[in-house]
Amino acid sequence: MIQTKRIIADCEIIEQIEVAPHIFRSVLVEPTIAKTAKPGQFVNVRVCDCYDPLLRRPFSVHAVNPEKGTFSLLYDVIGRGTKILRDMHVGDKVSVVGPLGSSFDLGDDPNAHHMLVAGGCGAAPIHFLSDALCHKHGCGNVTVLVGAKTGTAILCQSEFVAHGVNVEVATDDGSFGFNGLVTELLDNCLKSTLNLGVNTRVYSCGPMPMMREVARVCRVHGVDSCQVSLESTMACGLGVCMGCVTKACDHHDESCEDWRYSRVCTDGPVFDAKELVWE
Amino acid sequence: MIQTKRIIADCEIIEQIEVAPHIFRSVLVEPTIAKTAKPGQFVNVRVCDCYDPLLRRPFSVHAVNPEKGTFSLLYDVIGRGTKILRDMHVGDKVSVVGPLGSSFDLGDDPNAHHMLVAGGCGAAPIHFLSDALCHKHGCGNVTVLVGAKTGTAILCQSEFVAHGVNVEVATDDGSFGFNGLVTELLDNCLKSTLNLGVNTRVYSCGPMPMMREVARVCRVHGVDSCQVSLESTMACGLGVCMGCVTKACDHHDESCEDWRYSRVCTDGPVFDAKELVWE
Amino acid sequence: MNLSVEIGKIRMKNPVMTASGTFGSGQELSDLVDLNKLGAIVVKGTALKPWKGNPYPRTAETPAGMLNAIGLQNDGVDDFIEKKLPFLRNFDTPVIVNVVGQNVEDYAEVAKRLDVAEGVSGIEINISCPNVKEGCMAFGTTAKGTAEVVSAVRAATSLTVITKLSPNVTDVVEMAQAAVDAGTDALSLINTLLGTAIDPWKRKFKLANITGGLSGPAVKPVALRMVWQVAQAVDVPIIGMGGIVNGLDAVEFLLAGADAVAVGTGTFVNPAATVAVAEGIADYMEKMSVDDVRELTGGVGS
Amino acid sequence: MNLSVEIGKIRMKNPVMTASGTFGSGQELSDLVDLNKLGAIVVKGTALKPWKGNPYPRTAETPAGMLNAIGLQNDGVDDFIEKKLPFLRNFDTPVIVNVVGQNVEDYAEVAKRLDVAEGVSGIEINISCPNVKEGCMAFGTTAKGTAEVVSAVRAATSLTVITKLSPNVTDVVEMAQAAVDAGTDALSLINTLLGTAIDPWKRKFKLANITGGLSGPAVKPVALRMVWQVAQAVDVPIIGMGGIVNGLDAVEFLLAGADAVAVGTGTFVNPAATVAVAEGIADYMEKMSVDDVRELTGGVGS
Ligand SMILES: Cc1cc2nc3c(=O)[nH]c(=O)nc-3n(C[C@H](O)[C@H](O)[C@H](O)COP(=O)(O)OP(=O)(O)OC[C@H]3O[C@@H](n4cnc5c(N)ncnc54)[C@H](O)[C@@H]3O)c2cc1C
Ligand SMILES: Cc1cc2nc3c(=O)[nH]c(=O)nc-3n(C[C@H](O)[C@H](O)[C@H](O)COP(=O)(O)OP(=O)(O)OC[C@H]3O[C@@H](n4cnc5c(N)ncnc54)[C@H](O)[C@@H]3O)c2cc1C
Ligand SMILES: Cc1cc2nc3c(=O)[nH]c(=O)nc-3n(C[C@H](O)[C@H](O)[C@H](O)COP(=O)(O)O)c2cc1C
Ligand SMILES: Cc1cc2nc3c(=O)[nH]c(=O)nc-3n(C[C@H](O)[C@H](O)[C@H](O)COP(=O)(O)O)c2cc1C
Ligand code: FES
Ligand code: FES
Repeated sequence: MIQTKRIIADCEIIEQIEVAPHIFRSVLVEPTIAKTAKPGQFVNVRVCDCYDPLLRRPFSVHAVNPEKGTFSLLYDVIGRGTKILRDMHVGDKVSVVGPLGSSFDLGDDPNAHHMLVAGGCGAAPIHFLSDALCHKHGCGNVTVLVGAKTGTAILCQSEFVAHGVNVEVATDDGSFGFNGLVTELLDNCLKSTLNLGVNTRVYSCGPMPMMREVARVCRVHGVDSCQVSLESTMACGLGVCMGCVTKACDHHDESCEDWRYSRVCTDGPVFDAKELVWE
Repeated sequence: MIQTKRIIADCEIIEQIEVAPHIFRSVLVEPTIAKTAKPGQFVNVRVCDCYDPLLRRPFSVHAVNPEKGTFSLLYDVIGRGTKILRDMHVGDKVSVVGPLGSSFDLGDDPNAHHMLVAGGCGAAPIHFLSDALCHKHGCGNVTVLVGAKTGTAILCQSEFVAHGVNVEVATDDGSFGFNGLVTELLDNCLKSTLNLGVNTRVYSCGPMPMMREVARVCRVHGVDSCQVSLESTMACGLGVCMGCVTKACDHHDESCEDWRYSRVCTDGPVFDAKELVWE
Repeated sequence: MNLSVEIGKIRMKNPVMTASGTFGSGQELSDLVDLNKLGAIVVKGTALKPWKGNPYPRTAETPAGMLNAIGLQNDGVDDFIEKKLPFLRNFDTPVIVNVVGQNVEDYAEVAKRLDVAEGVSGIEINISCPNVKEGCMAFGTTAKGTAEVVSAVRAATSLTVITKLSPNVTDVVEMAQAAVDAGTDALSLINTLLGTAIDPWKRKFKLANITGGLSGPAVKPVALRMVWQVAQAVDVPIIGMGGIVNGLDAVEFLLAGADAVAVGTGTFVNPAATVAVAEGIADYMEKMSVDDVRELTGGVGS
Repeated sequence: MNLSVEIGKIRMKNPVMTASGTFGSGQELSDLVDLNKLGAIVVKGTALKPWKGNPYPRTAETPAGMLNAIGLQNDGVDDFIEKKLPFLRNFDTPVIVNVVGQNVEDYAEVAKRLDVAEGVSGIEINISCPNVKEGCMAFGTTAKGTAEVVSAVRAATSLTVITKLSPNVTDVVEMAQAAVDAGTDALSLINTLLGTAIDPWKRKFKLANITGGLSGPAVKPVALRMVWQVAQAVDVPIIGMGGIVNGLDAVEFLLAGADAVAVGTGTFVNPAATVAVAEGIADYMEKMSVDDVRELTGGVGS
């Protein structure tokens, strides 16, 4: 039921950088998490030693360095919690619970092609995933499609290039890369790979509308493996409060009558797109 | 009614020092407060930009530097608010309201002798007061009696010596200076000065039991001017909530029947000992 | 952009008032707050004769809130009219007096005296003070008690009458309905939630009065829920309060159904909170291109 | 040092239990919390048949608190007995099942089935869930409704019966008395305070259910007051909860009159809060040289 052993730890912050406008990366020290976290999993961070804000804030594991015993977060400063995290000083400590939740299934077919779709801060876990896929299957089989509203908001592009994977960029305003939605890019790419009869696996993280479209496109193209990483408002992040639910289906028929509320924090955040009820 | 014009300001912290075990001094930038604050007045500090802790914390003005436009606080880290203040970094800003409350009356008799009694962190305002008295009447007429549980807890002694005032120290455990209560020191000193027929004015700040004793000793010796600076739990610090009250008396007869609840934050914190109902 | 609203016969230039007991009688904060920028000034609880109030300690901080058991210390209505009211006449901001009493007659008599005092626009009936043994709280927890006091005050004055509801009840709508039926012009809510705090080391209650009233951001969700419930049920104007510190807090109350708001504990956090809240509302309206604040009232969807 | 207490027939090695709905059915947190170190495990609300629960969003953070409108999603009592209970039998910690129903018969039937299930020590009657339309909450806000449910459950089981009180009432003591008269062995309080929250930008309620239950440190002063009031009035054991995160919070409840405490939202702040609270109580007792935790109960002075 619980895939990875979860721990509670006070982690020292050893790096704080603004990587894009109001997008920050924090590097934390936690050897166990650095070793055991899998792509798609997240940590739950307590940003202050007080009761306001009260609840922890969930962030995907963005990168790990098992040798150094560190892992990093990549986050958008949208509210009070992320603001407090951003304003912390190197050397400060934060309480972290993790690694939490399900992870991406990397598959075992050495010839499969892996298509990763990242929207906005969805790049955070996709970065970790791309790294892992490279190691397991070789970077040649990995393509990352990165989307954002505008060029300055495109995240991790240089890192992906550094990994050596194929990277394509799409921006809503056309200021950088393909002028349009990253899901249109996906549609095109799938056409080509599938025409070549390549077993293609899709992985995605980003805003809900984007992932809904990713799921649709995959359905249309008959992609068998489409995994999405969901977000939801979480109270516990531990699987006990039932607050973070999304509608899920055990069998894979489109119009799922007997759906049930499934927990994003423990049954997810990574789900097989076919197991979700997309409304 | 309001002696000094009060302001609300975000003040930069330019110095953080531990001057004694768990006793810290913070130096803040605020030209107006540095210029207008009078000895005995206090400021109300918001230690976090959140709602927990919710209320501001009152601290006496410990020293001012009108030239530099700075003022300082001297505080004992006893709970959450003072802990947060202590942990702030130089360069951080805190919201301050002040200067607040009444101040010590320095008197006008050039020949008067001024006896200052400080207990524990009561040294904070007494330090500012001693400085002011020196400037107005000359340090020769000023004696500061500093008391604490033990030697390491004696505050500001070197500063007082630097001012050039007469300093005497008392510790409960006799580890430094007179072995006993600072109020016993006061008793002795008063005997001598009064015998010499010197007009003696007493000023005091410290724990309630100490100030009660100071008031009693002054009554016994018939000291005419005995001013005490009280503490109380404050919600607003502005004179509107009526939370910080102490029993006060308009006339000066011992058994005050028609006492009323008076506000420590605006009618005080400095009171004429004779106007208070000591229980 | 229109920020002005009307509560009964009272016209306010913006929907932000001071919450009774957190702004004294106005003068105390006049150096930090421009009283002309307030929608209305609600002065602290005023009785027929002076009240000494409760023993100290009277306040205790709690997570995102505070407890108070002031016990309505006040110098009485005559002192208010003679000594406090004249200063308030210097501002073009309506003055509302929060009235307390130990029995129905007291409430009526205070209302009568305020009715003829120049410079008072309204009366807020406080039947929900949890820190006074006699009367007061008792009235606010039954529909019958509420109706009695409201009718008596209604009969005693032609000023705008606002009834302030207690949150310490099973059904706040029942109390609201009773007040409306008894002739109140408007409702204000919430007063404080009855609570207590203990010092584990001293093994003593933190308040000399043992219990006190909880206020501040901690109570906002309860206040917002009650304002929404009452707004669904009655047609008189509603003044919402409970944990408002900034403009967005106030907007939440307006959207829930309030016509105006009051800032209480927020003033302790930021002495200029009342004005900041008014500016914050205008700010929000600009961003959302709303040009009449009254459009916000009840505008929440699900 | 003795930390053990008794609630009805249930003997607990320390006074700290989990608050229903914040600890799942125990297994979910067994990797982070040593279940053997808990005084008792109170599992989440369980009904006769499975409940789907409310739509998402179900939670919203508030100052020092949170709102929840889970709607008691659960797989029903039979599923609990078959699939969840066996795991809990591996620990020597009493199991208490929180029971919910839409009518009196449901409550009684669930109690009957738990009565014969090996490994259940007690039943906590939840008549105060503010997030379910039918039944439930309704019962907890009247003495009559409370008595009905309690008597029915009492008649259906010989297990220790705990009645969980709602704070959303004018007089919690009246409800407590009714539960005691109807035969409850113990009382637990408080459940959540009914509240709501609005997103001013989206102009929508933050919860799909519109209202939800407020919990966490924000409600502690209200919870503490109610525990104190009830402790003055009744003689059965009291389980205090509402905002407990650390040992000192728990000590406040014990001093106010509670015999045991429960940790709910605190587990979300610190997944190991329950154990930390138990250790914190022992810590406090050592510092204050108290050698029996039962000496703390009701030990507050004024
Ligand atoms: C499993 C998971 C992984 C995540 N990974 C990342 C990540 O790698 N990088 C990143 O930047 N963010 C990530 N998020 C989102 C992140 O948790 C929120 O942005 C963060 O909690 C906001 O906290 P805050 O206090 O700054 O904002 P708040 O002040 O709490 O909220 C600000 C605004 O954002 C909205 N909001 C808050 N939390 C969420 C949420 N979980 N989903 C949608 N809207 C929300 C609020 O309703 C409010 O309108 C993840 C969320 C989940 C559930
Ligand atoms: C006018 C005035 C001037 C002051 N000047 C100074 C000063 O110069 N230096 C200094 O160190 N302190 C001073 N104090 C006291 C100071 O305000 C408190 O120590 C501080 O607010 C504690 O905050 P905290 O959050 O750290 O402690 P909290 O966590 O709030 O409380 C910790 C413990 O201290 C007790 N406590 C809190 N506030 C007070 C208080 N005001 N009086 C007595 N007990 C209290 C609490 O009951 C609790 O037991 C002054 C107080 C007043 C009213
Ligand atoms: C210190 C204090 C004193 C108060 N005095 C009164 C009063 O005299 N009359 C009254 O009706 N309400 C009184 N209240 C309640 C407030 O007016 C307000 O209803 C309550 O505090 C909730 O609003 P808030 O959370 O913004 O403070 C008082 C509140 C506080 C904190
Ligand atoms: C997410 C959540 C779910 C809850 N579910 C239940 C429940 O199923 N049954 C119940 O009696 N109380 C339930 N409660 C109430 C808690 O058991 C507890 O009474 C309340 O939260 C106050 O305690 P706390 O402040 O420590 O959380 C729930 C509370 C929360 C936060
Ligand atoms: S956040 Fe509590 S179950 Fe998922
Ligand atoms: S602290 Fe509010 S009047 Fe003094």
